[in-house]
Amino acid sequence: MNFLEAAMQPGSVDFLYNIAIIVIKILVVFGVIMLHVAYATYFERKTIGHMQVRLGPMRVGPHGLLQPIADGIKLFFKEDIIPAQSDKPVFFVAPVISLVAALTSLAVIPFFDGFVIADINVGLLFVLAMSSLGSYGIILAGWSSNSKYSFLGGLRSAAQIISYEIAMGLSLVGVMMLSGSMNLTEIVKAQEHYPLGMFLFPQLIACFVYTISVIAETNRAPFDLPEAESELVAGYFVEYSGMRYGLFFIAEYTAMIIMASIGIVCFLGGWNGPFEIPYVPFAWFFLKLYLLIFVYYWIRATLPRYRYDHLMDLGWKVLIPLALLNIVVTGIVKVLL
Amino acid sequence: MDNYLLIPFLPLAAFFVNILFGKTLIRDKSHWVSLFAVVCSWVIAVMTLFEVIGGRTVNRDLYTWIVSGDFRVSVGFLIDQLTAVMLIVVTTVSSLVHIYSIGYMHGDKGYYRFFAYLSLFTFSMLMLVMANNFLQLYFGWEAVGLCSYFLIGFWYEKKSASDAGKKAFIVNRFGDFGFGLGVIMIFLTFGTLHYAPVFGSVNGIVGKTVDFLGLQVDLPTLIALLLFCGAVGKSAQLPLHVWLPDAMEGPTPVSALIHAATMVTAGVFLVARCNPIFVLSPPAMNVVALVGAVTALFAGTIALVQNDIKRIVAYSTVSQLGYMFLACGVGAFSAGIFHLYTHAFFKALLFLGAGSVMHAMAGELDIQKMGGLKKHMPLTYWTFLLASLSISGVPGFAGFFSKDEILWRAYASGPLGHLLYAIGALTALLTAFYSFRIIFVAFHGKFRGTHEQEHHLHESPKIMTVPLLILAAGALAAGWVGIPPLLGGGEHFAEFLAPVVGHAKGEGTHAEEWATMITAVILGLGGIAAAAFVYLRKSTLADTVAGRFSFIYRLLWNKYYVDELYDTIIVRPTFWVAKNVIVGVTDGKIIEGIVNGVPRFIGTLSSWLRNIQTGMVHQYAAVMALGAFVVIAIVLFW
Amino acid sequence: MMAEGIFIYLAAAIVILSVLVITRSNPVHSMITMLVLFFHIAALYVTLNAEFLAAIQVIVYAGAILVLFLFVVLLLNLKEEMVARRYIGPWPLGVLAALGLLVVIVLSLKSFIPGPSGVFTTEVVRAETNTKVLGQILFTEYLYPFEVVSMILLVAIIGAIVLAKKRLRN
Amino acid sequence: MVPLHWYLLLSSAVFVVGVAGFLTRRNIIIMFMSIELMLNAVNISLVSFSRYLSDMRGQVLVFFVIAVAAAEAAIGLAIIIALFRNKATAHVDEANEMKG
Repeated sequence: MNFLEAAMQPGSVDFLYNIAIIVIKILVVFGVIMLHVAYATYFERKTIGHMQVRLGPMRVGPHGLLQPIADGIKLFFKEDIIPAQSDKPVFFVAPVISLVAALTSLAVIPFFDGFVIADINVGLLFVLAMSSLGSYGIILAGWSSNSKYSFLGGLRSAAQIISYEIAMGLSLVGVMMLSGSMNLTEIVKAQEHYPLGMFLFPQLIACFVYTISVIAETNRAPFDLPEAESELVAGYFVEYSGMRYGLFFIAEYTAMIIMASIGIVCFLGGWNGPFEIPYVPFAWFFLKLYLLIFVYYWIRATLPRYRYDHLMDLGWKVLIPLALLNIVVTGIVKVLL
Repeated sequence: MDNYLLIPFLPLAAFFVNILFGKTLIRDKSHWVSLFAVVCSWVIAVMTLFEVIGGRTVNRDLYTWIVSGDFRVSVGFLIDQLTAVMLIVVTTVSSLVHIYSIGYMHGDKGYYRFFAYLSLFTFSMLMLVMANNFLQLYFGWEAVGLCSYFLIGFWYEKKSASDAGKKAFIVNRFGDFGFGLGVIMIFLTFGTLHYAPVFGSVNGIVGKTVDFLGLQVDLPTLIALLLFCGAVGKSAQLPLHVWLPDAMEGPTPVSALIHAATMVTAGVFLVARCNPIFVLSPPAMNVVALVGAVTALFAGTIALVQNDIKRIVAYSTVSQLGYMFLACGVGAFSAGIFHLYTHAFFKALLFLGAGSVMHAMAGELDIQKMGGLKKHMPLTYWTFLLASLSISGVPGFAGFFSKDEILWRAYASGPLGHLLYAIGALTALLTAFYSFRIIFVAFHGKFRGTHEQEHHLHESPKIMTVPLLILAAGALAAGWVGIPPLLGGGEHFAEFLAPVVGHAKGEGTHAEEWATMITAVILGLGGIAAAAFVYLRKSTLADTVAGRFSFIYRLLWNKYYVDELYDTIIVRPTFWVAKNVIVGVTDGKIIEGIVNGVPRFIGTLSSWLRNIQTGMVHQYAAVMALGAFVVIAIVLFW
Repeated sequence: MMAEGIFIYLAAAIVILSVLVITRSNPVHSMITMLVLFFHIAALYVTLNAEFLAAIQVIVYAGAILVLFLFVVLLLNLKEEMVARRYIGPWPLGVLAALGLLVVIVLSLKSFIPGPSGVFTTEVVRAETNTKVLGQILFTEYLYPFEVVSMILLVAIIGAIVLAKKRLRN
Repeated sequence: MVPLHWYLLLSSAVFVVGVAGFLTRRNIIIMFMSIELMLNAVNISLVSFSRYLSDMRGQVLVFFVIAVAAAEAAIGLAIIIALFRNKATAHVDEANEMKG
């Protein structure tokens, strides 16, 4: 039973109770994720700092632990500069679209058994739908700024996201075929019979395609061309400042967390682990999440940036065919076994 | 016996292999494919013959080919005594011609094509003789015609060759039109096209008449004559004989196979096959016999004066085919088939010998430019001589027995038969004369060609002479299966065919039989002697005679002006009508008037209508919306 | 009551948004309105138990088709568009035609007769999940049209490339 | 339960808005969007039929409509780009090359 239907049942005894539970869940998830986003930036700076034999932020608080909070306060109180000749309504709404698109996906992610805001049938499609909306924020931000750099950045970014979305969606089809469902909870449960409780091994190709597509989808290095500092200054949000800039930032890190979570749910066995950890049902999930986030940073610190045509070639000529191959192989194996 | 299906389909397979892969893959190895197929067919045909001799015949439908209302046709095979004989003739001659062609066609750029066509022809001819219904017969009939067309025009860059191909095709159309009508009449009359039910119920149509072109015509006569039309065309009888001499433009092995031994005898086969229909109609039989006799004499006279070696042999073929029809016309079908069978050997041999001569003479055809070839190419000479002896009816050779059989049966058939006998015997004289004219002019005496030609003279390679030797054996001995009782034989051939074609009627005394035989032999030997006298002793005599009787000589030299006659009464009027009526009036006035009038009308209309087409999308959309509005409104409120 | 309320909200929003889509002078604003409109239509599908289609509506319409539109709009010259006339000259006629169409369509709704009911009741669909049921029908009864649609998409891809490609030199 | 007629009324309203947009706007892109509006209007009625007649075929048709709409958008937008490249305008009333 989906969220809207639950809300639509008149005269239900549990109606208000349901609403209350849902609201509480939303608040909890939102709060936790926001905190994670804040400290993901800190984590990134520290990780990359150490990889580059630096210390990273050290001044604010012990080992710079309060740095994210300081950054947040700074962004919040910074002057909000709006370019002249910009399309103001679109300029205002663009970061919001980005953030909403990112945050909405949180609704369907099962952090542990039974804890999901909306346990809908088409969860995976929902996530794909929301991630495809991310391009609107980028493209509109780039266009409404009325600046050549941001416009080019926006176009590049949108083209990249649309291209890699296909590979990402196709890589998840194999998972759907194996689990026979698009509900994320059921996908996790379907993995229990597989080696290590994961789809990782039967869907190795898909996992590979997914990982690369996700990095491109979230505009992270080495696919961060839209924000290539050396070419486009900072890409689509070059004209943004203050909290609007902060919103884009939050959206990007939220998207990273979402994509990592989907990866965990679809390939790494979700909340299940080798053994049960009492009282902390989400422990395995978050452990895997940190691991994947670390991989993001690791890749960023290691690999140089792609050229744009190489990026497009990789997406269309390597990843999409690979994903299609994976679908065919999965189908054949499933029919044969 | 059960593998009889392989007989036609092996050559078909060879055709497909050669036509598909010949140009690129097989190239100069094409002959192996076709030769293998046809030799296998020959082996199976021989086995089949022995089984038929043992008394087993086959008549089986393979599958239903066409069903349309009452019209049902199967692909089926009938193997009886007649078919078995034809199978042997076709596969034997075809095999030998294949072998001969390896040498003769060596180095031709259409090598693979040639063998593909030979295979296709062999398939078609076998389908023709193995058919168990008229439509399949018709299929084979047209298919051999098509192959003949392909092969006459094999050297299609040569205008005369492609013209000859077209001529053969078109002339055959006249005959085939009649044949087609005959098949339709058979279906209308009997409701089926299978031989067995048609021939089984054939006695039921005696005395019936049918309205044909406003005349009340005797039904059996009509059907028989329509079928005979096809035979006349295919077997080059008067008046449709004109295509066969021209068909000599094709490669010589083709002339031997198609235009001497097999395809042209299809007409005789047809008449023999349909003998139950023919015997019902004495007028039709008389027509067959007279056409055959007149053709025999007519072609024989033409052959007397021609100088082109292949044309002489071609007219000889027409003449001999006339003999066969003569035999069929007097009811001696087995004699006709017997002559067909012996003729296949010696005529194929004559053609292949002529081909061998051409090979040595670098394509020269005029016998006046040859001479003295005997010492240069002894094998060719001796085999050619053997064939000529055979065709001249010298006792002991194959041709003697078959020709004697025909002449005797003709004589024995009645008063008309005496006339037919006279014509036949006269033709025998002519035959001997022109056959030995070739021998004496081309092989004896001094060489009259150019110096280069003389230098080039050589015996043909073994691959060509071996088939000549085999055929020579046939020309000598093939007739021994049909030695008449008079000479102590058992007439085995006629007895063998009797279940299919029956026995020839007519009677006569032994004395008469001796008389006819001796007369014919004397005439034949006389012809040889005359030829020897004229061309060996008194070489000026021929020119003297030609000068004395110059009118007749010119008449014969120009083949009785038949081609010119056709040109005047058919070709020119047709062209005139085409040019003045069809092109001038029908096409120029009526069709072009319509063709030009329609666009003019449309143009006027559209120049008015195109004002509607403004190019404005909104107007189009508005009209669509209006249309939707009107449709819904009509549905709602009407 | 709740269901009716939601429907009325969605319907009102859809109609108003669609009117906004066709009246904005700036095509980008039309796009954004359209985006919101698509979300409302997706929500409407959810209330009709068509979750799969709702997701497809967002993924394909909002995520692909509309982005394409947006691309094209951004590639065109918008400055001129902002100052140019929005409507054709005789626009009242167009509105009149549309209204006439509305009238006859609404009148025709009176004579609407529902066809026979099928087997896929809400309970069946809920037990099987919407996606599975749709997939079963799509890949059995409608397999051939499905393949045809894939061909159409292929042709569209090729056609779009051919049409939009810049002319090559020489 | 919302009556089926409400959905049909909504559908016809959206459809007519699409028609009006197509008939009145000059900008070819907006006209295209009007077409998409009409398609969506039809989709709404199809989905509601599917729901009210307990028959999945309506949804299958919507699936096909969406697929065809995607194809149509790709081709249509390519045509628009070609038009713009040649005429430097997005206004259809300035393009009447097809006038007879």
